[in-house]
This record gives sequence, C-alpha cells and structure tokens, in this order.
Amino acid sequence: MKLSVRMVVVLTSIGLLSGSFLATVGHLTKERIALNKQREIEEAIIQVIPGTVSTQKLYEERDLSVYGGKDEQGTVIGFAIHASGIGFQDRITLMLGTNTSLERTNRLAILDQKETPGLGAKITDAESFLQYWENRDCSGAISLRKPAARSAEELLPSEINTITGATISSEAVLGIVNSSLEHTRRLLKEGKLSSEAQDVN
Amino acid sequence: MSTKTIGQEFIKGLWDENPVFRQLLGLCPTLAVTGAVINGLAMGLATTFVLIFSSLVVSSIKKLIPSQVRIASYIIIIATFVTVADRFLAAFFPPISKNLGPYVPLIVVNCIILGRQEAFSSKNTVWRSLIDALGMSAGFVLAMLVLSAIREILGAGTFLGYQVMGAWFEPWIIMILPPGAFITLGILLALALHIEHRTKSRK
Amino acid sequence: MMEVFVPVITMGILGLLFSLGLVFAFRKLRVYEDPKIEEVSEMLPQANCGACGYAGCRAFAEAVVKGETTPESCPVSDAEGVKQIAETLGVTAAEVVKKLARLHCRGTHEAAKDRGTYLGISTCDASHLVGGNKQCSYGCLHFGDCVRACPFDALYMSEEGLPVVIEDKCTACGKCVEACPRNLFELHPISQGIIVFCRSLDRGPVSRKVCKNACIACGICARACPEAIIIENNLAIITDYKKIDPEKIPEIEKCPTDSIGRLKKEDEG
Amino acid sequence: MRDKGLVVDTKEDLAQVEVQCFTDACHKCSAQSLCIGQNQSKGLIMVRNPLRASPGDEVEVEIPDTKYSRYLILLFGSLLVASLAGLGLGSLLSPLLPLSSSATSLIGLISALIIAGVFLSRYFRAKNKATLYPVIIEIIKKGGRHG
Amino acid sequence: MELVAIFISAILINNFVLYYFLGICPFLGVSKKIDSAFSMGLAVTFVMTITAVVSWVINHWILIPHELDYLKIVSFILVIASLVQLVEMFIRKISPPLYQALGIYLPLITTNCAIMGLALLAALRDYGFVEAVIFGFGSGLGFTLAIIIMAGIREQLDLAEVPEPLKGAVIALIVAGILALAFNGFIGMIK
Amino acid sequence: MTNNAFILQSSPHFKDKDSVPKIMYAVIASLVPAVAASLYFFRFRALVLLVSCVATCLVTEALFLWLRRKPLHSLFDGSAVITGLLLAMTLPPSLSVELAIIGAVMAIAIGKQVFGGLGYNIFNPALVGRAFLQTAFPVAMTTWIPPATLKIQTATFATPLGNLRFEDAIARGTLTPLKDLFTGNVGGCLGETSSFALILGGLYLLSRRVIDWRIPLGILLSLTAFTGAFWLANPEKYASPLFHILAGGLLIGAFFMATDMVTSPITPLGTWIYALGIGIVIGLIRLFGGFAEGVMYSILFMNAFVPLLNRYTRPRILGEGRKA
Amino acid sequence: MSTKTFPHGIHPPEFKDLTADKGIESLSPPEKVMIPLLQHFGKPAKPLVQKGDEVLLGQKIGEGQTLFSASVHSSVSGKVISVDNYDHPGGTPVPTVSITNDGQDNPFSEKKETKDPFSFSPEEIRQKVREAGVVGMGGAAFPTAVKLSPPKDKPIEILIINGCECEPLLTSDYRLMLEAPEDILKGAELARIATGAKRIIVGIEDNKKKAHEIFREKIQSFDFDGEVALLKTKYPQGAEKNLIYALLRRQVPTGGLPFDVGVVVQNVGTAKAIWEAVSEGKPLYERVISVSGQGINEPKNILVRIGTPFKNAVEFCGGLKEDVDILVMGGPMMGIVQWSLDVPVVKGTSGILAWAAPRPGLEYPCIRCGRCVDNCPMTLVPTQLARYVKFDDMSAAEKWGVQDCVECGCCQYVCPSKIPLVHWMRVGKNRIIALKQKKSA
Ligand SMILES: Cc1cc2nc3c(=O)[nH]c(=O)nc-3n(C[C@H](O)[C@H](O)[C@H](O)COP(=O)(O)O)c2cc1C
Ligand SMILES: Cc1cc2nc3c(=O)[nH]c(=O)nc-3n(C[C@H](O)[C@H](O)[C@H](O)COP(=O)(O)O)c2cc1C
Ligand SMILES: Cc1cc2nc3c(=O)[nH]c(=O)nc-3n(C[C@H](O)[C@H](O)[C@H](O)COP(=O)(O)O)c2cc1C
Ligand SMILES: Cc1cc2nc3c(=O)[nH]c(=O)nc-3n(C[C@H](O)[C@H](O)[C@H](O)CO)c2cc1C
Ligand code: SF4
Ligand code: SF4
Ligand code: SF4
Ligand code: SF4
Ligand code: FES
Repeated sequence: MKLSVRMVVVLTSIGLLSGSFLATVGHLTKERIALNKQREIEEAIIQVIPGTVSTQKLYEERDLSVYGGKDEQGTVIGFAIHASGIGFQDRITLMLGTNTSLERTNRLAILDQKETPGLGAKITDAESFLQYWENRDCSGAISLRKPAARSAEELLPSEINTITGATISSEAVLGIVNSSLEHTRRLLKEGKLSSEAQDVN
Repeated sequence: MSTKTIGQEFIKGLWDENPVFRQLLGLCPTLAVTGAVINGLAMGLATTFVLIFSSLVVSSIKKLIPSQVRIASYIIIIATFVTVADRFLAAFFPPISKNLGPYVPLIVVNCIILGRQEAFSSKNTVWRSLIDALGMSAGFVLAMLVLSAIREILGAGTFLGYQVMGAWFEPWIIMILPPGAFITLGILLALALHIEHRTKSRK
Repeated sequence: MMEVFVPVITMGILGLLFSLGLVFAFRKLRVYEDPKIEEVSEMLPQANCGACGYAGCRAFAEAVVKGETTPESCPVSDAEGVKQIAETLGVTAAEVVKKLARLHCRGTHEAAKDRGTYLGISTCDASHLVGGNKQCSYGCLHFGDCVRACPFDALYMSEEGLPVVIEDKCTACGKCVEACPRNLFELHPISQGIIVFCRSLDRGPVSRKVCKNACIACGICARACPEAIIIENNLAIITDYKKIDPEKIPEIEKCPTDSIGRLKKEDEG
Repeated sequence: MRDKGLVVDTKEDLAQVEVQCFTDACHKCSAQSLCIGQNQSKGLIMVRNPLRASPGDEVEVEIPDTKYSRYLILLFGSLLVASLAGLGLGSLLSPLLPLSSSATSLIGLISALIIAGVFLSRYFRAKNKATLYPVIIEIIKKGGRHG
Repeated sequence: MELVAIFISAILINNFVLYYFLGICPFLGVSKKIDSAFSMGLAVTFVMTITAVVSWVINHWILIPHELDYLKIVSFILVIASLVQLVEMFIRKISPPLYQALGIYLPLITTNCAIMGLALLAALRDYGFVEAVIFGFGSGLGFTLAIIIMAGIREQLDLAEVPEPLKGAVIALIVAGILALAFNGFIGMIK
Repeated sequence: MTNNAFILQSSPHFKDKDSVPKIMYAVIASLVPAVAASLYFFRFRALVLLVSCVATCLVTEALFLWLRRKPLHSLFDGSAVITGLLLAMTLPPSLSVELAIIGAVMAIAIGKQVFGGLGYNIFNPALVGRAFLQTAFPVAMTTWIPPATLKIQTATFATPLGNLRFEDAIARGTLTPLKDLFTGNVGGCLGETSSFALILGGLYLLSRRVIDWRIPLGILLSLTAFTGAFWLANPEKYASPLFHILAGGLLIGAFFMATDMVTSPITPLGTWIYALGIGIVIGLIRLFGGFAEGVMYSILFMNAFVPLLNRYTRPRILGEGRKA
Repeated sequence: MSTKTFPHGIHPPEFKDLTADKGIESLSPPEKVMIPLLQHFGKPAKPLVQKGDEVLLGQKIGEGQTLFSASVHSSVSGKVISVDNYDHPGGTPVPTVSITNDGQDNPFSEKKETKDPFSFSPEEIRQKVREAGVVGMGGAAFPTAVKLSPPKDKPIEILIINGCECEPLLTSDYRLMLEAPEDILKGAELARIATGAKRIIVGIEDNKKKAHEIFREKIQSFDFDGEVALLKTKYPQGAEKNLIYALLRRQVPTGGLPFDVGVVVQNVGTAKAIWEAVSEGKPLYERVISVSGQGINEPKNILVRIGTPFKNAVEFCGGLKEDVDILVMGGPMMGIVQWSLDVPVVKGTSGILAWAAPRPGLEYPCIRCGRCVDNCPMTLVPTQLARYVKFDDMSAAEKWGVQDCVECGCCQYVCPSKIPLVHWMRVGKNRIIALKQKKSA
C-alpha cells in the first residue's frame, strides 16, 4: 500500500511542479510569441499594400483572413487577403494585397510553402513569379498563361505567367487567390468588411 | 555502476554509443530536419538542451521516484523541458521554429532522451549523468551535422546558406527531399558499420 | 491568479490520473524472482548455445541457482567464470573436464580421391545426398558445413581440405557433430590420447584404393591392445578409451596408414 | 513458432514459462528499456499446460504467432470500424440533439467503443483458453522439483 | 471534397513515414514479418484515430479556451500514454494471451512519434473535428500501407545476398528511400 | 575410360539450352529497332546518352562485383547493358551527359547492387536511376527538344502527354496526331517516341517467350478501360485510350520495363494483379496527378508490392486442399 | 482418338530411336554378381546366407523384415564369397551379397504352379508377390505387395498400368509392351484381383503408337473392364499423380497416396513381374534395361540378372565411347549419376545411360523468370522453395510444399539460370526429415 501511495504522490507532485514551471515559462514567452506572429503578418501586409502605416483585421476564419491596410489618416487603402490551400505537396500560405474595390491586385507575398526547392519554390521568387502579380486586373478570375509568355508585356491584364516546370504550384497559387478573392468579394458585398468592425491591437 | 572515466563517458557518445549511427535511435528528427544545416543544428541544440536538463533533474531526484512510475515521471519532466525549448525557439528564433515545425515538440518522444534517462541517469550521479548527456548530445549533434551538411551541400550547393559549390554545380534536389534523406542516412549507416567492422577486426 | 492556477491544477490532475492508472496496472503485473538468477546470468558467457543442455544461459542460471546443476556444467565458461559463479552461490566448483571436438577422418584433398567432377550445391549435406564427391563414402566432403555451423568460429578449413579445430576457441558445444552429414566429429576429453582417424567401413583393398590415409583393418593396433581396440566392419574401433595402456601407444602407432594414434601437430589449430 | 523455455510457476491449467526468443528479441530491441510490461523483458509468458509440467521443467512451447496477428488484426480492425461508425453516426445525429456535432460524434465514438468492447470481450472469452494461449507441446527435461 | 483530399493525401502523398519521417522506429523495427507488421499497422491506426479525437477535444475544449497552448506538449503526451495504457488494460481484460503477445510492441506505440506527430500536426493545421479524425485514420492507413510493403520486401530480402554491411537497417533505409521515390508519383493528385 | 572423368550431380541431367545471357541478349536485340529509331530522331544526342549510360552501368557493375568479390563473368550477362540501354532510352534527349552518368551509377548502385546484384533487386534498376534523376533534377528531366526530323528550333518543346495535360491540347485542337505517335516523330524520351519500333521489339520478345504476355496485355487492358471510361464520358477533355497507349513511355514500359522478371511477380495471379495495377496507376497519374507521365512511378510503385503479391498468390499445389 | 494430358510439364528431346526398334537381348550371367540387400524403398533385408554358402538360382538370400522391405534372391547359382558393404548405384554402400557364378543356373525350386493363377485369392497373390521380392519397377522400387494391400477404408476402383515411359532415352518398358503384352495384362488382372479394383486403364504415350495398338487389340481377349488410353507425349506423363490427373481428372491429396482417390498405379514391368511371381513362383532376379545414350557404342535393350556389374552390361553393348563424361542409372531426368562401372544392376535399374554432356552452363542467380513455376507439374514455386532452403528457412519451405516435389526435374530443365533446383529440393526434404527426427528423438 505504501508504495502505491508513493507512486501517486510522486507523480502528482511532479505534475504540479511541472505545471507551475510551465505556467511561468508560458507566461514569460506568451507576449513575445504573439508579437512575432503579429509582426510577421504586419510586415506582409505592408509589403503587399504599399503605403500602409497601420493595419486592422477585418475578418477571420480558417484559411482566410482579411486585413485592411491604412494610411496615416487611418483610411483603408487596400485589403490584404491572408489565405492558404494545398500546393504541389503541402500547404501554401499567402498574402495578397488588393485595392479597396477588389478590382486590382497590389502585390502577392508567399508566407509559407513547402514546394520543391528550385522548382515549385520559385513561387516565392519575385523575378520568376511574384512580379507578374503586381497590378493585375482581378475584377474577374485571374488566369494563367501556359506555356509561359516571354515577357510581362505579352500578358493580358488579368493574366499571370506560369513558372516553367512548376505548373502545379503556379496553378495552386492561382487557385487559392481566385477562390479567396471571390470569397472576399462576397464578404464585401455582405458588408462584413467594415473597417470599424475590429481593431488589431 | 559505471567504471568508465569521465573522459570515456563523454567520448563514447561520439562514436561507440553514438545514438544515431550506432544505436539507431531518434531517427525521425534526424531524417526530418536535416535538409539544411541550420535546421539540423538548431534541432541538435534543442535536443541537447532537453537531454541535459532532463538528465540533471532525473539523476537528482532518482531516489524519490518509485520505479513503477519512473517512465511516466520522465515523460513529464522531458515534456516540460521540450515545452521550454519550443517556446524559446518560437519567441526568439521564429523562422527556425517555423522550419522545424512539429519536430521540436516531437523531441518529447525521441527515444534518445527517454532511453538515456532509463539507462543512465536513473542509475548514476548527477555529475556522471551530465557528462553522459553531454556526450550523447554531442554524438547526436555530430550526426545531425554530418547528415545535414551532406544533404545541404549536394542538395542546394550551400553550407549554412553560403554557396560552397561553384556555379557549374547543378544541385541534386533529391537530397533535400525525403528519398534523399533515407538514402543518405542509409549510406552513412553502412559506412559506420563498415568502419566499426574494420576497427574491430583490427583489434 | 487564474493564469497560474489553471495550468498547475490541470497538470496536477493529469499526473494524478496517470499515476492512478499505473498503480492499478502495477498491482496486476508483479512477479517475484530470485535476484541471484540475474547475477549468475550476467556471469555466463551469454552465448545461448545450449551446450549445457538448458534452453539458454538464463535457463541455466536458473537451474544453477536452484541447485539442479553445477556451475561447471556450462562448457563455454572458463575456469575463472565457473569459480566466480561458485563463489556467488557459496558452493565449491568441481574440476572442469574440458572437451574438444575431434575429426575422425584424415582424407585430405591429396589423400582421398575425388569421385568425379562434382557440379552440385557446395554443401556437405547436398553432396552427401548424391553419394558424395569423394570416392570414400564415409569421409570428409570438404565443403565445411561444420565450419559454418560453429557458433564460436572455432573451426576453419585447412589448405589440405580438412576442418581444423582451434582448441582455444572450441567449447564442445556439439554443433559440428550435428552438422556433419557423415558424423565425423565427436567430442573427446582434451586429454584423450589415441583416436581413430577414419570412419571407412570399406574392405581394406577398397579403402586403400580410395584414400591414402584410410584404416585398412590390418589389425596391428588391435593386436597391440586387444582389451581396448577391436576391428569391426573393416574398421578399428576403440571400445574403451580408458583401457588403453600408455605403454602400448608406440606399438599402436605403428599403424601403416597413420589412421590411429595421437593427434599430430597438423591436426591442431 | 516454437521455442524452448523453463517453467517458472504453474497456476491451474496455466504455467508461466520463461522463453528464449522473447529475451533474445528484447535484448536487441531499442525500446527495451521502455517495455512497460516487466514480464516481457524477461521473456515470461503464460502458457497452457496440458502436459502438467511443473516448475523447473524444460519444455517446448508452441507460440501461435500468426494466429496472434490474425486476432490482433481482428481486434484492432473491429475497434477501428466501430470507432469510425460511432463517429459517423454521432455526427449524423447531431442535428437532432442540442449539442455540437463534435460532442455528439465523441459520444457516438465512446458508445460505439463500449459496445464493440463488450462484443469483443464476449468473443474473446470463448477463444482465449481454447486457442490463443501458447501451449506446452513437450516436456524436454524434467526439472528437479516434483511431488 | 476537402475530406477526401485529406484522406488520400495522408495515405499516399504526405505519408507519415515516407514524407514526414514519423514512426521510423516501428517502421524499421516491426517490419520483419508481414503478419506482425499488419497487426502493428492496425494497432497504430486505431490509436491514431482515437488520438486524433482525444487530442482535438483536449485542444479545443480545454487548452484553447483557457489559453493554455503551452501545455499542449505535456498534455498530449500524457493523454497518448494514458490512451495506450487504456488500450493495454482493455486487451489485458478481454484476452490475456493477446496482451502478452502484443506487449512487445505496445511500448513502441507510446514512444512512437507518429502518434504524437499526428496530434501536433492536426493542431498545427487547425483541423476541425471531422477533418482531424479523417486525418488520423488516413495517416494510420498510410503508415500501415508503408509498413506492410516494407515487411513484404524485407521478407524477400531475407532470401537475397545483400552485402554484409548493408544488411538490416541500412537496406531498409534505402528501400524506404526508393519507396519514397515511388510514392512521389502521386504528388499533385490532390489540389 | 578413366573413373574420375564422370560428372557428379543431382538429377536432372538434361537441361534446356536457354540461359540468362541468351535471354538478356534477346532483350538487347529486341531493343535494336527502338535504338535505331532514337538515333534517327535524336541523332548525336541519342548516341552520346546511350553510350555513356551503358558504359557507366558496366563500369559501376564491375566496380561492385570487384568490391563484393564476385566472379566477373556476371558483368557480361547482359543485364547491366539492358539497364544502361533502358535508362538512356527513358532520358530526355537534351539531358547533359554528367546527369545521365549520375543516373546510371544510381541505377546500378542503389537499384541493383545493394540488394545483392542480379536477381535480388526489388525495384527496376533503370527506373530507380531515372526516378533519382527526375527527383534530383526535375527541370532538366522535363525539358524537351523536338526530334531532328521536325527541323524546328525551339528551346522548349512539349511531349504529346505534356501538351495534353498542361496545355489543354484537346481544347486548343493541338493534340498530337496518332500517326506521329506511331512513327515517333514527336518529342519525348529517347526511346519512347516510336511506338512502331517498340511494338516490333515487343512482338519479338513475345514470340521468343522471353517476356510474360500477361504483363503487356494486363497493362494495356486496364489502361484502356480506365482512360476509355473517361474518354467516353467526356471526349472534349480526355484523350482516347489509343492516344494514351501510343503516347509517352507506355509501350516501352509495358514491353520492356514492367516485364523485367526480377521485379515482377512469379505467380500467374500475382502477375495479373501487378499488370492491372500498373495500368490503373498510370491512368490515375496521367489523368489526375501532378505529372504528365506516370509509367515510371507506377511500375516502381507496383514493384514494391511484388513480394506481397508473390506471397499471397501462391498457386494451389496439385492435390492441395483435397482430403487425404 | 483424343490424347489426354495434365497441365504444365516439359518436352525434352526424346532420343528414343536409339533403342526403340531393338528387340530385347539376353545378357549371359556374369562371373560374379553383387546383390545388394537394399534394392527397394525401405529397410535393408536381413541376410540369410554367409560367406562360403552355396546358393541356387532364385534362392532367397535376404529376408524382408518389416512391412516396407522386400526379400532378395540370388540371380545365379554358385558360392557366396562375401556379405559386406559394397557400392550401390544409389551412391552409398549397402550390405551386399557377392556370389561367384558356377554357370549352372541350377534353379532353387522346381515346382511349377499347377493351379490357375486367376483363381488365387487376393491374399494368396500378395503372398506370392511378397515371396518373390517384387518391387515397383517404375523407379521408386516400392515393395509391390504393400501396394497391392489397400487399407480397408479406401476401396480401390481403378488400377492404372503405367506404360508411359516418359523419360527420354529409355525404351525398356516399350519393348516389354511390344514383346510381352499378354504377360503384362495378365499381371494387371492379378493386381486388379489383389486390390479389388473394378477397372484397368493402361496409359500409353502417343510416341508409342505401336504399343498402344497392340494393347488395344490384346485387351479384347480379356474379360475385365479395361481401357487403353492414349496420352500426350509430355514429361512427366508417367508420374503417378499427374497420370491419375490426366486419365481421371482426380487429384491425389498432398501428402496422400493414390489410394486416397481409389487408384493404384503399377508399372508395366511390375505387372509382368507379378504375373511371373504368381504363375511360376519366379522371384524377381532379372529385368530388362535400356543401355543407351550417345556415349554407348551399340545401344540395346537387354535382359540382365540383378547383381550384374554395369561394366558387363555396357561391354555387351559395345562399351563406352571416348568422350563420355556422364554415366546415369535410370532416365536422364530422374536418374542417378554413377562414378564407376563396378556397381551392380538392381531391381530399380531401368537403364544405363552414358553421353557426352555439353559443358555445364554457368550458374546465375535466379532471375525470377517464372519458367520453373510455369512448368512444375505439381504447381509448386520451385524458385521460392530453393531460396527458402538455401537460406535455411525450413518452416517456410515446408509451408510452400517442398515435400510435395516429386523431383521430376522439369523446373531445373527449363531454368535459364542453371540453378540446381532439384538438388535444393532434395536437400530441403532431407533437412526437414532430419529436423523431425531430431524432434522425435
Ligand atoms: C521531384 C519533383 C518535384 C517537383 N516539384 C514541383 C513543384 O514543387 N511544383 C510544381 O509545380 N511542379 C513540380 N514538379 C513538376 C510537376 O510534377 C510537373 O511536371 C510540372 O508541374 C509540369 O509543369 P510544366 O508543364 O511547366 O513542365 C516536380 C517534379 C518532380 C519530379
Ligand atoms: C510410407 C509410404 C507408404 C506407401 N504405401 C503405399 C500403399 O500402401 N499403396 C500404394 O499403392 N502405394 C504406396 N506408396 C507408394 C507411393 O504411392 C508410390 O507409388 C511410390 O512411392 C512410388 O512412386 P513413384 O514411382 O511415382 O515415385 C507408399 C509410399 C510411402 C512413402
Ligand atoms: C517424374 C516421374 C516420372 C515417372 N515416369 C514414369 C514412367 O514413365 N513410367 C513409369 O512406369 N513410372 C514412372 N514414374 C513412377 C510412377 O509415378 C509410379 O511410381 C509407378 O508407375 C508406380 O508403379 P510401380 O510401383 O510398379 O513402379 C514416374 C515417377 C515420377 C516422379
Ligand atoms: C524482359 C526483360 C526486361 C528487363 N527490363 C529491365 C528494365 O526495365 N530495367 C533494368 O534495369 N533492367 C531490365 N532488365 C535486365 C535485368 O533483368 C535487370 O537489370 C535486373 O533487374 C537486375 O537484377 C530486363 C531483363 C529482361 C529479360
Ligand atoms: S578412408 Fe577414412 S580417412 Fe580416408 S576419407 Fe574415408 S573416412 Fe576419411
Ligand atoms: S567434417 Fe563433415 S561437415 Fe565438416 S567438411 Fe567434412 S563432411 Fe563436411
Ligand atoms: S519443383 Fe519438384 S515437382 Fe516441381 S518441377 Fe521441380 S522437381 Fe518437378
Ligand atoms: S526457372 Fe530458374 S531463373 Fe527462372 S524463376 Fe525458376 S529458378 Fe529462377
Ligand atoms: S524516433 Fe520516430 S518512431 Fe522513434
């Protein structure tokens, strides 16, 4: 009997000790981790909506969040759509900046991807991929030029270039963008993207 | 228990009882995060941290723990330090933390750590356990370094992100991908066995 | 306050539940055993060869502890080990009679002729199945099944084509005795003086034709030492090793084919 | 698989035997130290004892390992099927209940597992002794302790 | 269909062993015989499915509401350990001989990073309840598929003249590498 | 009449004349039309790749035989030559020689010799080499040049399947005509372009009974059924089964690679399952996967199942299961 | 008439024309005969004579002791010079009675059977067959009396007379069928009576059309329910399990005997020996053998006394050619190699063959071509079996059926890798038996 009691007591106290220790550690790191996450998002927003001074989360659900980028005056100068979906092998998370009417793209940033290095991973590469996303007409669905056009000028305003040898990744990004754009448009129409809704911070 | 000198206690982890090459322990993280040297190194260091602190704690309270609940106690202790390591990385090195993904938390099930507690720390003094943990960690870090260096150099032409191969070099992407991990580790293990065999037969 | 309280309580409860589970499991799983078994077991060579007649080293340890057998019954342990075990158990160890495997054939490549060009599988048992690759139907086939069977690397194939016992390594485990399809190995005490190095039952003229070193049943040895050696089925047989008179050994060793006698240097490892 | 072993203890028509292969295998296993069942690392197993071997006897034991695999497959297979079915049913029923679908699925899962557990224990009660225990097929050597 | 995608990808594309390198120990350790590989696979699948459920519940009903995500590691590992213990006791209750046969690899399940990895990945990806379950089940099946194939190959390699230094783990790793190559063919099938 | 001259062996004492080298050289002979076609369509590139792959395979094989202290006569059994030939035949013509050499080394080293050499490998060595290259150098391995006969100068060029899969060929009406597929006047790997040459070689192997007829037949059947179902449902989007049979590496795979005896099942039922499986996986990958082509992956994938298939499809022994 | 056959099997070159048209010649008894006491499947017979004894032709010199043992008789009259171990065509020496021939051929028993042989009871027939030491002459040399005693619970419906002689080169059964068809049919009728079978089927391959015609004609004169079936020429058509399948579509259970499907199979030579044993009380002391092969100068079919050294038989046929390098007792597919011509002809010797073997092909590892699987008449998987044996996994080998291998050699014949598959099977069977013996010991 004595042994059993000791077993319970020891294990419970180890649990209690570890709990308190972890509570401390958790408490100490919590803010910093939250801050890291926020900073990552903010930096991305600033990158995809040039001129942003402050940001605000307008909408959030799984796989899709919409942020507003504001100028000094506090007016929303563009939306930053934070979305993710399945790529060549694993998830791709991206941030797309658009104007407030959701008709033109600003810029695209890829936040997280596990595509093949040297191939699909070129979606993070400005020269081969991201450059084509600047200033596209996104009032309708954006489409992919395949085989790739030789220069950006050849592309239609609503077209982007494929990465040669990585059609799937290009298509995946396109798919994520198109569906999140459409979703966001719906939200906009339903009035769920009012900038007064909630403030980040 | 142990009759080894302190020096031997440390050295054995590097080769004779190298957790990866000789004991085949903790292969999952070894394979998973060695695509780049920086990740392998970070993982190695995180594991080192957990191993050292768990060994210290376990060896200092070993008398208090009834043997029937020892595994459970070790798990809690290890998990605690793993959480610390995980939080620390997330707080101060967010990119690395992101790259390592779930593999840092997975240190908790790394057989090396639990195995060392069971086989060593629970029977030895704090001091010896520390040396043993240091040796084992060094062995683990060494393995991670070798593997990740091969994979990164061949797979990307870089070492710790610096270009080391000439421009002529066409990176073997396979090396950073899962098949390359398996095959490289396989070949390294074969080499380790071969070396072991050689040294043994020479004795 | 809650911030610290909740995790501490959560962990406490988890630890409690977990330990209760373990206590429950533990109380159903206990077994008792004599700690000496473990101790003895650790002193044994851990070859698990079964030469002692038990299922393995642990089983032997158990038997020793229970007094069913004696420490020296493990043929693989050296004298030192046996003494150690005996001391642990507080008994006196008997003298170990070390045995060795001995080959009863001298049909080297040179001495024993081939039957023909053997094209079958290169193992003794396979060759034996088709009558063997040697003209002698009783002797060594040279493919070394015995060498492969030896768990202690105590056998090797000599240049002349016969398995040689390395005395230091041989533990008399008997695996070669089992492996040889022609039953050419036997275990003998290390002090054994005289051995018949042939198993051929062929008549003298025949065996002389097929192998230079054959026993031709001439009977010189049997006449020299009739109380211990007889000729049966065209072969000299030592009926009782103990009755061989050392004085008569030179007489016995007059065997024209050297197929009986003491071990020679070349037969040793 | 057959294995030799030493009878350590007997109880009714079962005997506890220490078998070689388990110990051998365990010595090589890297998870050896984590073996929760202490019995395993010593290679102690319970076997049927129709030959009435007594402690100290050396016996040959037939371990029906392919049979184990079959029954383990059956066991885990049915538990799996049950849990998935329970989950599915639970989530289908959620509109009828004032609970979230995850809660109902969980309830479904747990109840399905309990039901499956009851059925399985019935099923295995019949099987256990008859076919599943390893069995002593031969007493190789009588030990010293008889009577 | 998102769920189908999760399921297929867990089996063929993001296979736990061949892509995430989780559960390598049992993959190398219990893949010598097909029968035991299969039962090990199913045991892992079952435990994975249940773990997916339980860890989701813990995560979403306890940890997230109380902002305790730093207790994730500790609580997951304890939950998994208790779960295995529970399974163990259940089997012990219904069939002592099976328990004694299984005993050898139950510990391998507890310390198996596949189970823990599953709980963590499901949490990391923010899966919903049903998704988590499908993910757990699919990953288990993927593990089972990989380990059975491996066992088949290794039984065959027992009858091959594999060079001495390559025997055992080495050849198993190389086979795993080629398997990973072969499974690559399914990449991109899920979009 | 000397006694010692007789042979000692177990029965039987009569043996068929066929031998491993004869079989291997038959395969090499059957590859002649396809090799000729590749030389015709890709000229110098083909020559360079063929020679470097075969030579590297032989050298690697010799090296391993030496390391393993095996008799060197196995070098000339022809299997390494086949591996080299087939590897080269499945490479894009524009691939650089260094990469081809890496592939050939890998094919023999990790595809064959680590398992114990001829007869013991689980996976098709040539395909292991190719899969290694494909994964190590995905861009180089998916960059195509047009055959010399087309006399066009472009840096990139699509294979018929790539064209179908990634460039909406049916919708755009640019699907490669079957005639070109048959003669081989299209882009693609060295040896896969000319269906005619491959069929010729395949028929020769079938007539010599070197390969098991069940394998090509099973693959063709299941691929036809699979792609046919989709084609019938939506011919606007999916290509016809005939197109799928003639395009890409299907024929070389079905006749020369899936039939590799070492890596295919030995039991009749197992062989059927294996062949049908390959066809279906090819269909899956071609229609829904991330790659235009699926022959290599599907053969490797099914290779992995061969030990299981052998084990679970053991034929019933004559009289087995009858009551005694 | 359609030819019957079984699945799988092979077509090795036949070379039967070397001796097919040569009538049976008698070889005069040699100076000295060596008669092994083990010429059958089972235990050696117990010697009844000693060195120096005088024996007569047909005198019993070895008594079969157990059930699976057969008596042995002297094949000459003369003096016993030794009872000793002597080389045997089986490969290992066995106890052998050596007798010098006095050239008189004084018969041991004068008494001629007076009673009509067909009126004997089954037990009497068996008794006479056992007395005469008759063993199966189709290869296995199984004591015939045992075969003629089916267990009570296994009623025999059909007696098959095996006239396939599917082995290449051999023609002794063929000549026997041409020259003594009536004796064979009479012996068959006796065997039918002994076993209680209702029907007799004579199976003959279609490369022996002449024998088939003769039998179809002769069988008319017998009043039993009989049939002469034509079988496709294919090896091993004569193997009893395949023969039974070909003729009756019945499968003998694995590990079972023809009894289990109500069948007994007897070789034509055995049938003739049964007739002679019962009608004349003549023991089995001589038999017909083919001495053939490209290495024999004048291939012939000859009637020889048991115990005659091979040398005498071969010299009677013109001796060996220079380039001979293989000497075989039995057929080229299942026969046993010999290393010397000194061994004696035994009851199971169906032929002595010699030829110049082509240089043996190099052995390669198995390339899993599956030809062995496609040709094994027992539908085994020889390559896998050989691997199991080679890597010493005897339980797997047993599970995959090594013990069902009849050692016909089809697999090895077709194997392009030249793997000694049959040798592996035999090693495997042997090891399994040894393991079992060790267990039971
Ligand atoms: C190992 C390997 C990795 C690949 N990785 C990617 C990738 O990350 N993204 C991608 O879109 N395509 C990738 N591909 C190529 C695709 O499978 C496919 O061939 C390509 O998307 C077709 O595009 P193309 O028509 O532009 O060549 C990879 C191929 C291989 C062999
Ligand atoms: C132990 C044993 C018992 C046998 N008993 C009988 C028997 O009672 N009746 C019979 O017809 N054959 C019996 N056989 C013989 C076989 O059926 C078969 O005829 C014999 O082995 C020769 O066959 P083969 O010439 O095809 O090799 C027996 C064989 C063995 C090994
Ligand atoms: C592969 C093989 C081939 C055989 N071929 C013949 C044959 O051609 N003629 C024959 O009489 N027996 C042949 N036998 C033997 C028969 O199976 C069977 O044992 C025999 O006919 C029984 O008759 P017996 O006991 O009178 O010898 C063969 C056996 C085997 C295994
Ligand atoms: C019909 C046939 C097809 C073959 N196909 C291949 C092949 O696709 N790839 C290859 O490397 N070797 C092939 N070989 C050669 C050989 O079998 C192969 O290298 C073995 O797998 C090596 O063990 C083939 C041989 C034959 C007889
Ligand atoms: S005659 Fe004697 S010594 Fe010579 S080989 Fe035979 S058994 Fe050996
Ligand atoms: S002693 Fe026996 S086992 Fe050893 S080589 Fe000679 S015949 Fe073979
Ligand atoms: S395995 Fe046996 S029965 Fe089958 S073909 Fe080979 S020798 Fe004949
Ligand atoms: S015939 Fe020979 S090479 Fe072919 S599978 Fe059989 S054993 Fe292997
Ligand atoms: S380290 Fe992953 S299962 Fe052991």
